[in-house]
Amino acid sequence: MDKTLPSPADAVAGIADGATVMVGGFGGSGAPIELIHALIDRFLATGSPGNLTVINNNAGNGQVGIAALIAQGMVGKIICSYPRSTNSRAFIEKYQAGEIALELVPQGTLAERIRAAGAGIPAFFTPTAYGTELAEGKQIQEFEGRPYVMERWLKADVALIKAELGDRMGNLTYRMTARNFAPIMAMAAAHTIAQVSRLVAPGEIDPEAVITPGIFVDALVEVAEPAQEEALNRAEVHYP
Amino acid sequence: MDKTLPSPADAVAGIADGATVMVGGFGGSGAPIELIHALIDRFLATGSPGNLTVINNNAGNGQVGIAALIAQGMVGKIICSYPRSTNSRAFIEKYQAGEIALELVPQGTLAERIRAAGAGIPAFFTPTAYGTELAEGKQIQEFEGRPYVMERWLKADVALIKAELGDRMGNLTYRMTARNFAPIMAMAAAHTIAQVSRLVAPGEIDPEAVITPGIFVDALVEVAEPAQEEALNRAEVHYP
Amino acid sequence: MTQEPTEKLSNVQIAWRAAQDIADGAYVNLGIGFPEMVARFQPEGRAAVFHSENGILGFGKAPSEGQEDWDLINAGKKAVTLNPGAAFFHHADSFAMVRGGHLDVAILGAYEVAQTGDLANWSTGPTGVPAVGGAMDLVHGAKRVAVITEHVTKKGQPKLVERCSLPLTGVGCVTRVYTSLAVVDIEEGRFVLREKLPAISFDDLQSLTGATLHCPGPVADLIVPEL
Amino acid sequence: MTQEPTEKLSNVQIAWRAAQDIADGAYVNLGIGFPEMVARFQPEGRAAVFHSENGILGFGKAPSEGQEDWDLINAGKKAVTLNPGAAFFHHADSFAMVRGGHLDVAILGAYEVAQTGDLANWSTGPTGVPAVGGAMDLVHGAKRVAVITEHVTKKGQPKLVERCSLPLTGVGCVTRVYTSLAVVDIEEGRFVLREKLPAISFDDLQSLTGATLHCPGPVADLIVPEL
Repeated sequence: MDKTLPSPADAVAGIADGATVMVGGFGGSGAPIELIHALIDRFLATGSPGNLTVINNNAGNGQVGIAALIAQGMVGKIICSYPRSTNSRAFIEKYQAGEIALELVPQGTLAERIRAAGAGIPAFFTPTAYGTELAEGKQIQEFEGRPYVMERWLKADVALIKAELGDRMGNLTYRMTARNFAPIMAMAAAHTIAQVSRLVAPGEIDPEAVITPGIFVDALVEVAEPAQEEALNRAEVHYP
Repeated sequence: MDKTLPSPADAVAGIADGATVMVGGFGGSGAPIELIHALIDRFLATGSPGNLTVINNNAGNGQVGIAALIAQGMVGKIICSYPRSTNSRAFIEKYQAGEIALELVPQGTLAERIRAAGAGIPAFFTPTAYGTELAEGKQIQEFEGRPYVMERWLKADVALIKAELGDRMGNLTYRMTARNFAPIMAMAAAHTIAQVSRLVAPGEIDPEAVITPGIFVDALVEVAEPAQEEALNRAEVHYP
Repeated sequence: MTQEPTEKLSNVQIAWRAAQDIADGAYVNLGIGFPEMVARFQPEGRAAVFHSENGILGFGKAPSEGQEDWDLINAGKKAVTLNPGAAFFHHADSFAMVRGGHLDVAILGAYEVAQTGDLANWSTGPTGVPAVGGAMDLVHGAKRVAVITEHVTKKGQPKLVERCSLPLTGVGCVTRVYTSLAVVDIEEGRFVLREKLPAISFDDLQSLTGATLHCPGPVADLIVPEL
Repeated sequence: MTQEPTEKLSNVQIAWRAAQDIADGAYVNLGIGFPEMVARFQPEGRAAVFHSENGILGFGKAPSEGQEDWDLINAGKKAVTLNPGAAFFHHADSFAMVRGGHLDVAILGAYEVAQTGDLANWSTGPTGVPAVGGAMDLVHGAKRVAVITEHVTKKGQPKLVERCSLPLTGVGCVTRVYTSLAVVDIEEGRFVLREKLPAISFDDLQSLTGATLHCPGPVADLIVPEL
């Protein structure tokens, strides 16, 4: 079994127009910059994929990664908890121009909906957002005298994630808070693509230390010394 | 912060009559034998705690651990997926005599109900058991054309678990398949007691390698060279 | 009822046949007992990754006697070893793999399989101590749920039936049945015969089956080596 | 409306006061921005364990400039360090801690707090780009949800009100409010005054508050050091 691919370009080659794409990362940590930029390269060369639905905690920062994807007009909809950041101009401009749709989801509900998709749970009840406008139109049910909101699983066609170590069977570890949404997105997407900072042989990752077992990963590509979104933005890098 | 206690006896001293107790372990691996036996010692000395509801995958094996707890008449009810084992005579005798109640739960539903309790999810939908007698009386709802069964969270007053490394803040690692239900039971119980094979200083467990963060653990006790249920049963040990 | 023919596949031979349909790299869960034998017969050049409910992906052969570590067991509580690239996880994550549809194949035993794909394999009725384990989860999780079984019971009763008489494990979940006499797919609520032992006639096979066997396509010979 | 008195607590002083109620060993989540200051004022001999939504328990002070590792950040996207005994976990596990009631205290900012415990702190209305983050989860998770806030808005409007006018973050969730003038508990649908600055009279405080302040017990002086 060998899930490795030679380059980010190969890894993202199959992502279709209109696809729902989960992208790992929270703030500047964990964003799979090279995979996202490979997707932009493909779009610039071929005009595809467009009209993507992107699922991430944020809506991009600065002018790299998801922000660059949005700036290119590749994103039709964002599902996130916090689209308003220090520099989320790319999103805000499109949003205010009515060129991008937004589904705002509380962060814990976003995480749990993604996890539910990966775990085969089509719906669950949460206290979060009860009585607020984010629960409008949703089924409410009481348990033990307390009201809860029914939330649905959130699936994706593709997940793009960044990991630290990976083996060709797809087992992954992460680096500190770069872990964030990646393990659950890997579970929830039909096709999970991981960029790993170092590819190792199966068995080199201690079975106790595997965070994402290979069953959740479909393709991986080594990107040694990957870019760090926060560092790029502090250097005011634009992509492309 | 120091959650360590000097002995298993101290750790289980507060468990009340009628308590619901989750017990880690699957088959012969992961059972917190010393904690369970401390509970039996207390019962033999004081007549308490009795009428316990025990949540475990199985219903005890041989004449140690949960089987010994049952044989002492300390258990009023078992919630488990698989009470029929090679040597589950202690349970079977009480069950057939009508002296112990059984709630049979599919294994994945049992795990998810426990996890839901730990995660603040009072109910969720699963395809498991739909159309079977184990779904009788439960709410059914269709999602995307497929029927699902609503299941409720499963909480406990106490969890007794066995871990490998632990620090005084309660961070835990496990040993191979002894992990099984322990991490989710630690989340689901109001009071989680862990026996650890080795107590280490905070910081000695790599933050990336912590499986159960200390927030889920209330008390821990070092039991160096703990007994292994399978090994005890192969040696036909009786407790007490 | 026709008597079962003396020529039939042994359990290991049924397991061998089932193993031939497992692709290289497939993620597979094998039920406790008889289905566990399937792991022994992976075709040359193919390596499946075996999942165990109690939190392992990538376990390997049984250790030699005396080498067991009882903290490294499978769902059947048997000692196992690890293959390179194995991983441990807790029970909720393990059943997320199952329920979430991440397994390619689950192979289970059966008391009865109905032409609708319903399976009964956990309870023989109201007497005795009930035990379900992970079977009800597995039938709703894997992309393909296969059953391996004798074609008839020890008393000669069909195990492939119109409607299960025993308590169900799952509804409409089984897609293929490997028996001691045949390979039968379940498609659109009916049994479709794919392979049968050359020594048994279609009519005899039908008479040992509790529901109509359909043959919309060719029926191949079920040929299994001596094992 | 009475003008706000010139004497009031600064934000750091409000944070200091809130920090005094955090027990040794408490698990605490501090909202982004102003609430983050609370961590600076842990009383001598007490050590809380700080949780961050993005998957850390036990983070410590900010690193010195130039020493930041941008893979080690908190929910406010600021670089942090780790204390001994820290742990990393993924986002679903992180919010299991929150929603599952495992945190002892969450301290959040507020636009408005109602006497019913309702909180509005995520949206100032239909204009602009909405963003909610983890606030709606935090208000339903922690055992104790406290708010730190100016007593009135910059325009002098009360922030402690009968009913919130802004979109809600949560219903009936806040149990204590630390303001620039007072410490107020929320009990049985009413504001209960516990402490106030000695320099302000009860009547003046009441006039700056949008709902009745009850005093079923003694009202202590709110005394905070210069910081």
